[in-house]
Amino acid sequence: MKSHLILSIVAKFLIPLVLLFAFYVQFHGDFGPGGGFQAGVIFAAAVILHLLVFGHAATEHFIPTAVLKIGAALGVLIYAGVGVASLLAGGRYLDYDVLADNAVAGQHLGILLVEAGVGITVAAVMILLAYSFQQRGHDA
Amino acid sequence: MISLLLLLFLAITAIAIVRSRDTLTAVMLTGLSSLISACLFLLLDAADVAFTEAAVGAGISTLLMLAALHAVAPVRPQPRRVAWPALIVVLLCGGLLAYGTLDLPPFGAAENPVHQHVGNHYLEQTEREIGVPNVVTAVLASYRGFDTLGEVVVVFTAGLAVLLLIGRPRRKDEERDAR
Amino acid sequence: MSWLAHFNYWAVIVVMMTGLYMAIAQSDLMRKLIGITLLQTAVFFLYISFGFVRNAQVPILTEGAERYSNPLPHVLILTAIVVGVATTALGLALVVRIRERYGSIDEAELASLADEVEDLEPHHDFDDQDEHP
Amino acid sequence: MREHLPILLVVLPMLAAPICSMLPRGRQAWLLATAVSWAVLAIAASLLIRVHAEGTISYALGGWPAPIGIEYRLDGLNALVQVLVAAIAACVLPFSGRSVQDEIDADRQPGFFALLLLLITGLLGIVATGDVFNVFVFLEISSLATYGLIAFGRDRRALLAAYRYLVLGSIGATLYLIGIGLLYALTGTLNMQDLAARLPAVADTRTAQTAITLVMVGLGIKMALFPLHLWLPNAYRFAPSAISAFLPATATKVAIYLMLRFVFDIFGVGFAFGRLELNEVLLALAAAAMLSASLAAMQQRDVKGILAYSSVAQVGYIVLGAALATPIGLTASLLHLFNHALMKGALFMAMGCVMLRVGRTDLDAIRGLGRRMPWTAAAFVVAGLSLIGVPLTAGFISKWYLVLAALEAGWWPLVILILVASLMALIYVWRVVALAYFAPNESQRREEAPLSMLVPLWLLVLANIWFGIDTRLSVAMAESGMRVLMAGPP
Repeated sequence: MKSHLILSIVAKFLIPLVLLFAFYVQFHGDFGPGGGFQAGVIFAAAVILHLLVFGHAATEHFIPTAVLKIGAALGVLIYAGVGVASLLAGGRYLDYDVLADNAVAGQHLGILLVEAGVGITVAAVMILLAYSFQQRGHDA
Repeated sequence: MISLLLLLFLAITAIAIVRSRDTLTAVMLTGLSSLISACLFLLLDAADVAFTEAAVGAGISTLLMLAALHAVAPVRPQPRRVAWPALIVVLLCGGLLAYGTLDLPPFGAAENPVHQHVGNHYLEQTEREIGVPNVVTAVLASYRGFDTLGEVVVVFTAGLAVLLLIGRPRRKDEERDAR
Repeated sequence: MSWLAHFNYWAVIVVMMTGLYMAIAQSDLMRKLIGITLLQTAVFFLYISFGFVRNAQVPILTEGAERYSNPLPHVLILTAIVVGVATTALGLALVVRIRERYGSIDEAELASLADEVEDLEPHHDFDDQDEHP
Repeated sequence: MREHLPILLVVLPMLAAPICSMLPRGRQAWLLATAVSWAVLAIAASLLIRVHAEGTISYALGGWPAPIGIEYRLDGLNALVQVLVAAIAACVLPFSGRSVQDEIDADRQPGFFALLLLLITGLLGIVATGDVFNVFVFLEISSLATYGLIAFGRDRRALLAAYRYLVLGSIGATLYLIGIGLLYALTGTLNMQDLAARLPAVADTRTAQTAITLVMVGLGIKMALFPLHLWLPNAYRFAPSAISAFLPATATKVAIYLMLRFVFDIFGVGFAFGRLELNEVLLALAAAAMLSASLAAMQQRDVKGILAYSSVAQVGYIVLGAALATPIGLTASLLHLFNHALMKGALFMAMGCVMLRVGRTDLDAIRGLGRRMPWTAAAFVVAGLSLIGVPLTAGFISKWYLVLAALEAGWWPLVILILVASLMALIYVWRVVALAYFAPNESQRREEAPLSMLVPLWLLVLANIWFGIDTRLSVAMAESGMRVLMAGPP
């Protein structure tokens, strides 16, 4: 992809902001609209913007495919693992009540962790999708 | 009133998509229809859904379609032909659905069964049982947390399948196909 | 039952059926996927309108709010949106592969190609019937 | 941990799948997946025994009681279907090791096994859950995994088959989603038990009738009920051998289970069959499936194609028994659901062996198979006899019950239909057998499939004989499932 000066400057300015917004959405989901899924998508959007402006090689340098593959699997493992943790703590599967001293604190912890799992898998998969499709340009 | 207008606009967009001859136009209009839906969801007090539909439907989904379109180009314009058997099936299906809406509980009434039973429990108990203000998050991550686990697994499954299909450079696949 | 009360459902059914028609009738494989996306978007609206309550608020608990819209349909549709984009992505990947191995993504052309191969080469081995555009 | 077994059954393959995808070698992924499938079978069997000893098991996910949260609910019916899915998985995974090595590129094998585990997760999840929306989520897990797995087939037509299945499957899932949405709008609940309790009050509404129709059409696509079966033949034919062996024995069976659950347990026979007369529609479709698909099977030139069309016909048999809605009809239906999984699993596995050694499965490839691969050919014959319904095989038992059910209901034309369809099965199976044993072939070299494939294959073949002779276990299980269905909504 050809590099346009203005485009790349705007992108360099915009991408950190979007990433910041993604983290805000991730952790603010308890109070306002948002959560792991939306945050993951926004995070991926920032990376995809980078991909579009700076090309595959530059983006892959920052976020290698191998890391993304692990990330996609890791998110599922975190979410399902929280369930197993609640089993070990004596509750039902995904019963967060038993994860901390009192039920509400346990719920907070549980939701925080599973939302993190959602965010990681969604972001990783969305970026992987963009990588995959981008490699398949017709004249590649 | 705004929502009625938007809804009409959505229907018109849909018709425009089906009548468009060029797939690129269809993709862009699909993105537009997602954006309109996101506005509608916001008007219907579904902020989380509106947010997600805007990010996914108008954002990621459109982007993926454009990327795929780039990969499969060139695409010839579609002839505008009516497939009658399909149209009949679709009209029957639409007729059935319209018939089915006749006995739906009135739109937006607080007395509807949907708001009496489980939904009410979430609104009344979230503060005590979960302790987060956003009830959607509470239901999503805790009350129906297992659905969301399933949803993450769906994303993982799709990601894995796409990666296995087109995840490596095209050159490698062509060598293999030619073998 | 007033006509106006059901207008929104009917408008949505129009969108739904447009999507369904695209998915089954149009012969471009990309457009079929667009049709499915459209069909699903309309279903999302159906669910969200079930959860709507007049003069209510977004289901985020705030002081002084009396009535909230129903959060459950919102949660279901969040899941459904994700499922939808996952399906679309997989479908697009298949379309890309089909384009690479057949040189076409037109249903009618593909059908004639597949038949041709079947008739002419009853003993196909793996992969030997590829043609590259 | 014992009380958590219902959820562990589903979570075990779910956790194993991402781990599997990260493993560097296909061999390791295969070992992990095989070990998991055996553990899953052990859990499923212990759950079935427990259900029979202690009655229905309910497991509240997240500790939230139904209908607030999602519930797993195991009774005599779905515990049996779970064992069926787990047993087929436990046979197919060891079998798949060799064929995947041969058919799938080395760098894609871990992903292949991860998708297979996800498919198993999805199917087990659909069966276990007592929540209609959770069904949708797990239906999509299994569907997406299936589309990906079919696309692994080496013939380029596998891609097209996967795509067509994706389009139809997504339409089916969306119709199901609309259906349960309407039910939710009427009742305010998603829990199956709760739904069944609340539906009678609104059963008269046009909305409820539409909802039932949509759910049935949606599931009809997934179970490949005539005329919604168009996706199936090519999907089964061009999928990799291991997937062709796994899918026919499980995926359509799970969809049929779901239909039975909806008709008998949620809507209730009185409503779905009595008032809406869906049983007559189902009977007509079943009859059409049995005849037209058997006819199509007779015209196929590829053995996997023959078997695939035969699967469409067999769905007809299963639906036929269910549509009679009598105790013996349902027993026959469940018996055939179970037995057909055994025979089709074995038949497609035999074709997997042929694929490995000959590289194709068209009728020409079968010539002289009796000499070249005697054990594989013999397995095909025995499983084929079971498919036809010859006495001393499992297939005979279920058809016998089906005939009894038809006679008891006074539908003697159905008896003729069953006999005609069986005769057609005889013809299409015979075509293969005749070529295998009586057609000369220039190459007479013996090249039998490896033991890792023959042992699972023959396990299923022996099961076909076992359940054809000693019917106590299978009939008892089917009857307990039948009693769950006949009891109707709570």
